[in-house]
Amino acid sequence: MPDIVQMTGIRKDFTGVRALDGVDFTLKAGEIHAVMGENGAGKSTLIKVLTGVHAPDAGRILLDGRPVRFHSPAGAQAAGISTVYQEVNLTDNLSVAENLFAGREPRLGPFINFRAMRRKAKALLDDIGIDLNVAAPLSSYSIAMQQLVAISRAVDIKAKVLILDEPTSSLDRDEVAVLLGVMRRLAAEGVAMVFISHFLDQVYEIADRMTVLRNGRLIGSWDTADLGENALIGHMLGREAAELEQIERVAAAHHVEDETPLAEAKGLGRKGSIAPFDLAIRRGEVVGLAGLLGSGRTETARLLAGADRADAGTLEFDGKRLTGHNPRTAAARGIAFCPENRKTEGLVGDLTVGENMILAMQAARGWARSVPPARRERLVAEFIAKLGIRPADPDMPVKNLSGGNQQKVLLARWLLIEPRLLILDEPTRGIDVGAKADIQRLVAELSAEGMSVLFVSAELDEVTRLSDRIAVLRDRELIDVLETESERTHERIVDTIVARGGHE
Amino acid sequence: MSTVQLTERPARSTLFDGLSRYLPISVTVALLVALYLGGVANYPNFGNSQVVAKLFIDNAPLLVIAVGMTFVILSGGIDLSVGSVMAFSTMACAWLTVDAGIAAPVALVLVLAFGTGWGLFIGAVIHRFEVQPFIATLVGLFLFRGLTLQISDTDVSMREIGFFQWGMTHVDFGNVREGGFWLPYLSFVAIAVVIIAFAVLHYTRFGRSVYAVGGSESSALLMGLAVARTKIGVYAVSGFCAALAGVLAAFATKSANPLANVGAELDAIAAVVIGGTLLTGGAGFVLGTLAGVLVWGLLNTLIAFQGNLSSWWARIAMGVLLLAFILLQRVLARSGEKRRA
Amino acid sequence: MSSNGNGGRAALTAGLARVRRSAYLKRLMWPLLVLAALIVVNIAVTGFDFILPSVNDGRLGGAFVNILRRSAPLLLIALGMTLVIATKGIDLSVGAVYAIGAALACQMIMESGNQSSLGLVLTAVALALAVTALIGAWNGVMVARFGIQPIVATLIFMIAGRGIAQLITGGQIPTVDGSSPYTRLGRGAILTVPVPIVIAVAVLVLLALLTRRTALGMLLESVGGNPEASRLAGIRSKGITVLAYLVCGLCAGLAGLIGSANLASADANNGGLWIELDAILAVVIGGTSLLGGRFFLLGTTVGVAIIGTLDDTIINVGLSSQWQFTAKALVVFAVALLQSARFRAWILGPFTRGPSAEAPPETDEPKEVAAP
Amino acid sequence: GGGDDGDGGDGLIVGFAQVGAESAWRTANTDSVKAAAEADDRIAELKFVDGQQEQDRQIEAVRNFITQQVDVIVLAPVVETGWTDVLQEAEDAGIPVVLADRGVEAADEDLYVTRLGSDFTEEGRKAGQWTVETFADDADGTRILELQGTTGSAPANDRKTGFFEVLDAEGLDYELVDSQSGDFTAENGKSVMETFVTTHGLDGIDLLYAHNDEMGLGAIQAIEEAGFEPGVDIQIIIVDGSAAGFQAGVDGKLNYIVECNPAFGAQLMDVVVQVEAGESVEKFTPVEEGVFTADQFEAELPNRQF
Ligand SMILES: Nc1ncnc2c1ncn2[C@@H]1O[C@H](COP(=O)(O)OP(=O)(O)OP(=O)(O)O)[C@@H](O)[C@H]1O
Ligand SMILES: Nc1ncnc2c1ncn2[C@@H]1O[C@H](COP(=O)(O)OP(=O)(O)OP(=O)(O)O)[C@@H](O)[C@H]1O
Ligand SMILES: [Mg+2]
Ligand SMILES: [Mg+2]
Repeated sequence: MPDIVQMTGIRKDFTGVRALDGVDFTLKAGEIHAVMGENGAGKSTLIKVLTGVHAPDAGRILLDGRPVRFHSPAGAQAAGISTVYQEVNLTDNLSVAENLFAGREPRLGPFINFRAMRRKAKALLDDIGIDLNVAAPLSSYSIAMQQLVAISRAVDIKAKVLILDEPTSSLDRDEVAVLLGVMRRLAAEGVAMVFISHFLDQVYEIADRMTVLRNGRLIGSWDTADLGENALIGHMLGREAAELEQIERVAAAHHVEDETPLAEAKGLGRKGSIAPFDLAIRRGEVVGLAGLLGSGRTETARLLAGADRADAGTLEFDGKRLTGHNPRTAAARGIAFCPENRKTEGLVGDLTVGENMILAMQAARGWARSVPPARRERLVAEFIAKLGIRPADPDMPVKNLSGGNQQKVLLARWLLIEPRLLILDEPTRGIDVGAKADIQRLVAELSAEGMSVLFVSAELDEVTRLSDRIAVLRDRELIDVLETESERTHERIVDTIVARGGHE
Repeated sequence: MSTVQLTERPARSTLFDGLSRYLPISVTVALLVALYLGGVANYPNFGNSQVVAKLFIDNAPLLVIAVGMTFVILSGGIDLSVGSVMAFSTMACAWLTVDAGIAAPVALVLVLAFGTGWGLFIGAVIHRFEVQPFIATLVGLFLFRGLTLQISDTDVSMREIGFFQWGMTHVDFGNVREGGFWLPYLSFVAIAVVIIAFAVLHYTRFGRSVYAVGGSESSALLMGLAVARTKIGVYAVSGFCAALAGVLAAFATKSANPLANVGAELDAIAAVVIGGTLLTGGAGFVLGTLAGVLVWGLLNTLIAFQGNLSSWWARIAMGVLLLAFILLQRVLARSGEKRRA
Repeated sequence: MSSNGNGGRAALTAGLARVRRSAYLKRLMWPLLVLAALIVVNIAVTGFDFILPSVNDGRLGGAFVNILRRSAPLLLIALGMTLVIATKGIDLSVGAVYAIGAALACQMIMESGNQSSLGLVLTAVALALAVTALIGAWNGVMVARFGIQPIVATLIFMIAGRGIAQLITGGQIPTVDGSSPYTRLGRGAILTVPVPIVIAVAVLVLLALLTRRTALGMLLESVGGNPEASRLAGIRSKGITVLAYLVCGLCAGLAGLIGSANLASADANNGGLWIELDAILAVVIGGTSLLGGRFFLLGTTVGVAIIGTLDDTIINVGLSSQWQFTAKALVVFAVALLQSARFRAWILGPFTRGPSAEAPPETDEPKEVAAP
Repeated sequence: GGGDDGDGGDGLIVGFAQVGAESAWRTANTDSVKAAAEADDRIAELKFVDGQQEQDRQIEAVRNFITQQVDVIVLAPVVETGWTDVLQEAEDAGIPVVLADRGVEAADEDLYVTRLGSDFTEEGRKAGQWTVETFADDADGTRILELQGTTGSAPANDRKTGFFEVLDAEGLDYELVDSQSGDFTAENGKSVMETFVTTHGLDGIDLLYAHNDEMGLGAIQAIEEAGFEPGVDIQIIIVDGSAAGFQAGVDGKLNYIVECNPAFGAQLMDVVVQVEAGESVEKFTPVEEGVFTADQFEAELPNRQF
């Protein structure tokens, strides 16, 4: 097979960080090539260098054997490289259809033909298997849907190279299946693809070859068939495979002794986002929320966290009914909330890692009582170490961190205040295997120490493994709570959801 | 083909999807009408159709710069140079025709080209060197006021140039003395600018990328849109509009005054924002800007008809009316959103 | 990755912090360079007397000291504006609030019988400051509570404010006796240092301490950088926003007092006219982005010094009034371009080797008063 | 005529498009006009609009008066040019226009009935005349500092022109050491003067010519604070003549005042009534304005109204 893309000796420095150091990368026609590595290994940077977002500090890029140097993604796109970047990069003030066709709208003379555009958008989404109102603003859909829209856009550009940087991070099984189907079809049509994902099963299912990066350096490239899972993890993390044994086994075996609920929602609901529901979370218990995309998990979490105002029902915490529940009072009572969209709702990009971590604690103390510098430095250093945040520099603006490390900073912010109820909405999204295991272990440990956790994840495995009880949602309604161990299985959850379906 | 069909209802109900973003502007228009009716009820002669026509005569240049400003603000920028560029353009018309003796149509083209060129230049500086728009265009505000004063520090008359008679030539609608009204050609130019701007913003690729860039510049870049062209383009549009407004002012008064239009950029920004466009970019309508300019003009007309306010009470009244308007707009739009939620 | 010992890491961190702090100085370098250039031009034209302070009447004088003294009101306003801009806001009403503060105090003192009574002056000053703080808070409430865009919210007082000031003075220009203690606010000296300079520096230090020794600065930057994230982190973002506007109003009022005390009169119509533009300009020259987030009080101070010196330079160099605007435009343009890393790279591009003509984006912006 | 279409009973409805409220002089002028209209039985209502120093707003105001069908329009134009169309509209609507204070370009002379006001060039000439007389024997040449009004404004331009016209015509040996705009405000007057003092020093400077009171008063403070004696170390001329200006004169801090009289309200109302009645009036009626030397300040001070 001919090489479509050939990158040699790529180096990229950011202030204080060498993100890529002499990396070689080759993409062959028609192959699906996975780029693997820990958070911050340099995967996204490699993509951005290839597509002209960043200029490389050294190295050559050949496209179809000819040297190229793009100055913007538009240039790369024109040359046949279509990309879905890691964070959803669409403009949510425009409609779905406009986002799909921005820059290449069907036109009538100088004017955009909106009717044709909507029709084409509909057809495109249909083809991929998504049913949306294409005239609605993109902002009215969940992140997962937005991600699918971004993918559809990239696919429709009909490029010879398609790059997908963690496209599946917020998708659940069905959606992933849809995506992988599309990828296979494109591969058959001869499109070369770069696929970045932290889900090893997906990678093994779809990729022909793998390239592993670590710390900005190339570790090697292998055919998928030649590289076992443990060996891959070993290459990624640079640790011995034996060390990693326990990663899959998380200590979920603990018992909830205290039966009195720490938090109890009764008929809590909000018009237009989630139907009134009852849910109790006991001390030291991990409650998982399972459901399909858009089923209302986020909304449930937000209501409990006080991020949104409920318009029905009551919420009791520690036996007391909460009135005027909002993020501030919630934090004061020990309810912590890591929102699902870290870029827009979680982090303050311009502030440093340390400042972002200290934010909730400082908010609770009020502005006048600043956290003493010594204590602050100690805490920040402690959590940077504990969560393995890299680079371990508390003074780095958080926006310069890789996605996974940003997630850890957000988590650290809330762990710092030692909450009693920790609400995690997709905390493991975009996190590498090692870190994911770290976070899962952390959740297990925290709950063993008596902290209650509400855990939302698109990965059913993760939810079933960690949770003591699982609330199942569908169509913005809480339809069941699975209590016993035997109930908390993958199949049972799927059955519950399907059983309530009926129509479709 | 996949077998699963993924579906999701948008968070907002579909019936209103298309309409929801028109809510702020509908509220603005409704309040505008209410304001007008209030004037009619309270002041004799306010119902005279010329009162409405007058809004399009006296505010024609403001309307034009506000339209240009709408492009810039929608893209997430701001242009403080418009007032000075406008004054400079009027002065340049006078200078080219009266002093340099260049044929008026040629002068007009030169002035418009210069305004556009300035916009291109400052847009390029903003984009290429990542200079904050506020400061880059503030340079324009100072620079063109200075250049205007250097051309002439007194007012200059252009009445001898026959060409400039064109702008105030009337078209009468009905008998002006009996309830009809008249509009000069320059009002039609302003209205045409609004219509063209509307078409460009909503129905062309350039227009949509203005919204996209305003929504998120980095996303637009990563989506492969022509961000540079768009960002530079909006300043060119604004520069053109400012120059055109200057030309309209030349038509309107057939004179140039070095101190004209001081603070016009703020009037324009105010009109745009009152019209519901978000200063952060990405959301708003050029028709909202039209409404904003009309609100601005109508408030001034109301105060003029009241006629017994001292200078300071007139200012206070303007502030209070504006406040009431904005609060109402805000409250109505909010409760409208809630009702639909 | 974890090979670094703990001690090594601490040293590394400290080293990085030092690098960052000097990076901040580097950001300040360009505005400082322009300031220095302006001063050199003045010295070249008028001799070293320009920079050397002289003492007369027990008060420091001399051209440069005079510039600083005259810039004090602008500095006060620009400092308040810095905080507002840090919250992603803007305050257009400061000029009008300046006029209201000045009008209130002067009118009250003028109308009373005994202008030299210290009690009266203090009451007038307190009243004026209270009213201007209230106006600032009102602006803040409009922005934070009613969600009105800052530019419109403050536009209301920009329009109405001068009307209120004129209402207070009846359209006249109230004058205060030169003997009244009030005028000391503008003309007096403490240990030979002119009072306006003392006040402005005191406010600068106070705000720097207030924002950097407490958590206020960080919370402000957080609210400005990402309001929604700040809300979810439990920050009272509304309260903080209101506070920023309140301080801004207070600063504008104080500036009005100093300005009017200097003249012993209050001009409701022209006092502080267009000062909002100069203030915003100073803030931006000083490196604070209008998009909110990081703010730099020291940078603002340098910006004010540039603007103040510029006005004098035009006169000293002997340019006519017509040149005032043009010269200002050119200097501001120079500062803006020099501050742009991209521009510097573009200009210096041909002189530097290496493949990367593109400068790394200026991403790290450490805060100015780093906690030790 | 006779107010037949007015609805305010038997008096006239007059629309007054004022420049703005930019100075104490202007406010005094507005007050004078309003008070005169109030006191005058022949005037039913005075509609007042503040143009905030912008021609656009004034044009708008005049159009509004036309729509409101007032009997007479009084316009104090902020600039001279650019009034043709709107004045024509007034004429078409049959509403007579009286100019107050400033004038419009000569070509529009047919479009207004009469003008009542000051002559800024003449004021400049008066100041120039005094300068020529005072410094005629100055052997080493007269060194002059000038504080101009707002750059580009009519009073600033005309007061400058008139002043130097006389100086040149009379052949005075003078040097204009520096001339900067103080924007008609005390604040800028003071700060520009401070800079003058540090740049040029005051030794050897003979005269300061300030285009209005406020700038002059600001400059006086700057001179005092620099340790000089205004009126003695440097002679000072101001234009306008407010009470504060005269007070400074009484205190010996300035030497010559050229009056620019804002209090022509009563005179204006007479003209308005005459015009409405169709009586013939002079095309230009100057407002009575004096000049005052040091020995007259004390006596004149009590007469000052603003
Ligand atoms: N704009 C930037 N400025 C400074 N440093 C950056 C920037 N972008 C990335 N980095 C740094 O470069 C390194 C590589 O980041 P990159 O985003 O490529 O990681 P990644 O492999 O995609 O990780 P993840 O799996 O978490 O997405 C990280 O240390 C990151 O902090
Ligand atoms: N802040 C919000 N404002 C309005 N609508 C929202 C908001 N957040 C989510 N929604 C909408 O509410 C619906 C429920 O989405 P939600 O995010 O709760 O689902 P989810 O089960 O958490 O799915 P996901 O996998 O996307 O996290 C979606 O249609 C989503 O678009
Ligand atoms: Mg990445
Ligand atoms: Mg969710």
